[in-house]
Amino acid sequence: MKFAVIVFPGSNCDHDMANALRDVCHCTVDLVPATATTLAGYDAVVLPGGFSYGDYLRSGAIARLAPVMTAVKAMAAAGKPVLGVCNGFQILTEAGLLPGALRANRSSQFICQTSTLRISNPHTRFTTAYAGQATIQLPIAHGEGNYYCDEATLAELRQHHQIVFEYVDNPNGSVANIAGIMNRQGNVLGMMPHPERAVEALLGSIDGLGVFASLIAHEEESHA
Amino acid sequence: MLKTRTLTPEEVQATRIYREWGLTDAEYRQLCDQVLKRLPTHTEAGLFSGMWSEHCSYKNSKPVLKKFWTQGNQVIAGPGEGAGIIDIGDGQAVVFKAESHNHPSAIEPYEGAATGVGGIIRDIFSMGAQPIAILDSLRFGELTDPHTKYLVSQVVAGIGGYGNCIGIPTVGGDTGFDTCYQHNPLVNAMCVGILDQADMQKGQATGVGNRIIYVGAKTGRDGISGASFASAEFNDARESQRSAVQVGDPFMEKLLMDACLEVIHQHRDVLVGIQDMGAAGLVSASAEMASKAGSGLELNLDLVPQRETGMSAFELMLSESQERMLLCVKAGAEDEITAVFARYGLDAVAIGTVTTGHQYRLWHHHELVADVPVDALASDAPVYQRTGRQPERLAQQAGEQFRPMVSDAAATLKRLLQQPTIASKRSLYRTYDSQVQTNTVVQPGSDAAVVRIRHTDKALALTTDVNGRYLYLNPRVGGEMAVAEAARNIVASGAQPLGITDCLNFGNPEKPEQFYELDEAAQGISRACRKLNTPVVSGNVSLNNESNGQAIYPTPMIGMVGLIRHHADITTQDFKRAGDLVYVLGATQGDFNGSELQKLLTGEISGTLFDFSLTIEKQHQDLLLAAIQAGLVASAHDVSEGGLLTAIAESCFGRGLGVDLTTDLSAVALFAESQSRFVISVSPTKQVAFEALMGTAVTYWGQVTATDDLRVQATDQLVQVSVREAKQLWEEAIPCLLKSKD
Amino acid sequence: MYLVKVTVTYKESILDPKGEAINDALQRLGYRDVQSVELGKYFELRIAKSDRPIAEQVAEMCDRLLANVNMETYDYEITEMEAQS
Amino acid sequence: MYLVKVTVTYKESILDPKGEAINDALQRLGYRDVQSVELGKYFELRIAKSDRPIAEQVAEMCDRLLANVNMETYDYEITEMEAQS
Ligand SMILES: Nc1ncnc2c1ncn2[C@@H]1O[C@H](COP(=O)(O)OP(=O)(O)O)[C@@H](O)[C@H]1O
Ligand SMILES: [Mg+2]
Repeated sequence: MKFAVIVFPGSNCDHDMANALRDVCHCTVDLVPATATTLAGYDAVVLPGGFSYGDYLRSGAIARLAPVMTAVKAMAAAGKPVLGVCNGFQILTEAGLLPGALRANRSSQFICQTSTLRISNPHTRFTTAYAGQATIQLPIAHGEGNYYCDEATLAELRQHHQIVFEYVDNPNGSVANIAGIMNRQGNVLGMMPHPERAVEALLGSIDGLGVFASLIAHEEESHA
Repeated sequence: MLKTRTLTPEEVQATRIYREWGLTDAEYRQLCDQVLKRLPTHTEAGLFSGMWSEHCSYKNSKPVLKKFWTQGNQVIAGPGEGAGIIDIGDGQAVVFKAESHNHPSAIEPYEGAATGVGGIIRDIFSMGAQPIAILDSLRFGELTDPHTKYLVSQVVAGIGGYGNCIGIPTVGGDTGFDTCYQHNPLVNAMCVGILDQADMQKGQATGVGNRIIYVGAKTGRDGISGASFASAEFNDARESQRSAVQVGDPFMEKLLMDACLEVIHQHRDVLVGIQDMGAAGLVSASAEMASKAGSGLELNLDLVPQRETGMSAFELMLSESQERMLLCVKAGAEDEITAVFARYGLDAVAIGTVTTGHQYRLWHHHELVADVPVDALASDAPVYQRTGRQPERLAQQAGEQFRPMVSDAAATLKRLLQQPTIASKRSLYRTYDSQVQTNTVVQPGSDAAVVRIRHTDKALALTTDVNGRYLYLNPRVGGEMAVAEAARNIVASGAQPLGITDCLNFGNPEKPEQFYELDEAAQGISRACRKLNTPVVSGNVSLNNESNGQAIYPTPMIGMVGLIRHHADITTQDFKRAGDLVYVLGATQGDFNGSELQKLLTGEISGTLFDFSLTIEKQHQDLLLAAIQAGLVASAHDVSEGGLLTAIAESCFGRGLGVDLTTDLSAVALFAESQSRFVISVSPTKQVAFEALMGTAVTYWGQVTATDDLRVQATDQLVQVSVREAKQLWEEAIPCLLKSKD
Repeated sequence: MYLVKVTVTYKESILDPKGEAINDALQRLGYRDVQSVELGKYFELRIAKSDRPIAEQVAEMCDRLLANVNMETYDYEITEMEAQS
Repeated sequence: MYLVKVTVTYKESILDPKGEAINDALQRLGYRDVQSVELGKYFELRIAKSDRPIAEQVAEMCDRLLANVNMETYDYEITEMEAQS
């Protein structure tokens, strides 16, 4: 499976993501600059964590304008998997590919810790590998991960099972404990926790592997 | 603010304006009579004021620094280069250095701390190394003071703000609180990088005709005379005439770092030298590059990218605008290099040329505004052999140990765990991204941080330590203890100590008592380094940490790096399993002077410092490391502030396990701060081998239990506390103090 | 040339933790009469005159970039300045 | 009750990397007439009436907490509101 990991100026989890996909999950990965205008040839695209353009206005707000985002939107529209992690999630909401917005954490501080997540929807193309696992442990590291959406949007998210991950112990104040959501079509996932930081036992957890394993399994099935 | 009008040489002399920039009358005379043999221009006098400041020239501390032990087979580059370099095998090296940003942080704590981090990162990547970790060593006043609360939250936010954004994990540090730091907080940052030895860079400008390229942020009027400012003592009169604060731009630095590393890796054949612009900005970087190479240099200041209009040559040369680097590249390769930076959206401009001879010449608006011997700027600064005098307080010290009375050791333990110096720092360090780059094996919260070295089975252990109270009671022995404690933390993590960096935070060296402290501490540090085979490879001096005449405790922060041979050796401080056996390595004496318990019970620190033996220290460290490398140790934790009970409690907290222990010590001895000790837990299956290896150095105390009870039967008391309750007190102490309204 | 001052704040229903933290700090300093604090962003833009009505341009910039209308509202004030060249 | 609007911006010679990044983004969106952007902070405070002159109080809060006068300047605007209980 061939992944594009987008490198915005200021992305800093791009290499971590590529390493996880390449070294641990044995996929093909390219780091693609934000100036790219096409993503032809890729099976999936990942928007990694970091501080794109310094996140100097709102996180993700300026990255949304990068040339590559047109191609990302096209991938999403074509039903290809799009995964946004941390800053990537923020960019996806700013770009309108996912509903809602991410505010400053309730504590108004950056939080780096391991969080327990409930798999709210194990039937997505990002989570099938978690079948039978009620909760997982993933690292979070963000200052603006406090998910917000209005009542109507929340009702819709619930109705269409778009809430994918929930915090057990809501660390940042997110509406409905939301840690990750997908679009109605189920091919665009945004999540604040970092699955790519949890793929090696040496570093404390391998619970992040499920996200990538699910994607890879889904891709193989669709080609079978 | 500084005057922008350029004065004539005669006006500079008559108005003695150079004094405002930090030059003394004698230094000015030396400049006129010996260096230039004429009156310096306004710009020239400015250049010398920056370069001859303590910050750049180490004029007061050089004789002291000479005493450091800097040898060792492992050292590739020691003090003098941008950062120290130590061989770690496989053609790789570890590069590290620490830097203080105390004065800027007192004034603007967020930006002061942030730019401190930014500066030390540039030191590391300018050597050709990829930065892999940051540590921060902080000292503040007592947390009951509202301004201190503000400083703490802003400094911590600034460190996280910079490190998190640039994507280098902040993996460790240390944080202490004492009244002496109230008006003079210490903000020291250390950066560690990994270098492929083939990529090693030097800050040099060689080869006549080669070009000097300026890269990064535009120059503004920020931080002008910062170097002389950092070297000056605070007093209320001076507060109002501070020069402008610098604002950090971690986004810019991320681009700068990536671009510079790309040039280093992929354009090695045309890159001659590279250096960051730190204290005393452009003059310091360029003069040092030329002086080191024995070259002359000519710069055209009109070409320097400028953020503001109408900047004078003085301002351009002394600005400390952040996120700037200087490169020397082969003639003709300018376009190749600027093209790399352009891809990152960065300004890169050729502003000068390497020349024959040894003159340093600056052109501004078609006028030659400075023409001085480059060595006079960079390497021939005056050196002062200060004299020391033992402070009165040391001469009059009570020779006896403080003898505390502790009738309820459990209650005392709970109070100690809530002392900010001992309490958990989690609420602070959890605002740091400690995992980005996905190499962090041991995050903050254990003795040392551990970061793996990718594509090998090795890892690095990193720590910062110093206990200023010990140095206050005896600067020499306290200096030894700072190194020893750092090494204990490294060894407890399973690593062989490799070397240290330091930040020498002291008072005004012109005062004999302060100089005495500096000099004694340096000798203590040096002796311990020699004994523990941890050479000093880099460091930084921050003097004049005084406010209104009151100096801080002598506080030489020690940053140490150790090498872990195999991932399997990585060891943490928390007890792992119920049933594991608990041992104490090292002897406990009635050492209470300077202890946390003395502070708690009497509100102050006094008496002579207990002595300790570096020979025993080394023996114990070697023993523990051998046991770890033999796979015999489940957990190891060094004993420091608060003594044994505190260390035992901390080992219980990690996994919420209890202990059931018996000792032939009295309860009060459980709070003594004798050196060279560790609390170790061992699986029962390893008992025989462990005891055979350790011999009489260890004492068996009991077992880890699956209960919530920390139980220690002392000779006179049973000490029993709930682990859950104790942990909660320990974890919530600092957040509570920070939030409380009084 | 126009001088444009834009303020962006959270919508009313949205909790503003930073504002609350500042309120706490003010209380700690003894300003007990402070009832509430909201923290927002302030932009000062200098925009050259053009054919396009300035107010329309500014509102568009706010909608497209300066504010996230899902959670924020904005307000602006435009003053014409002496042209300095 | 008073409604107090405070804006805090950097002093002139201080680098404003955020403002520059936003200006770049606006240029990318095609707003070529934008000459400069400065980003500052905006505070909206509600303060109960008391004996102390309100302007004096607000200036003091700015000096002590809301701005760092070493690098920032501030401006404020005070309006008296109908008392709501
Ligand atoms: N300012 C800080 N930044 C990051 N980590 C910190 C800081 N202060 C303390 N820590 C971490 O907290 C833990 C305990 O620190 P400390 O009490 O200094 O340990 P020790 O006494 O063993 O040296 C360590 O893991 C240390 O790295
Ligand atoms: Mg320790």
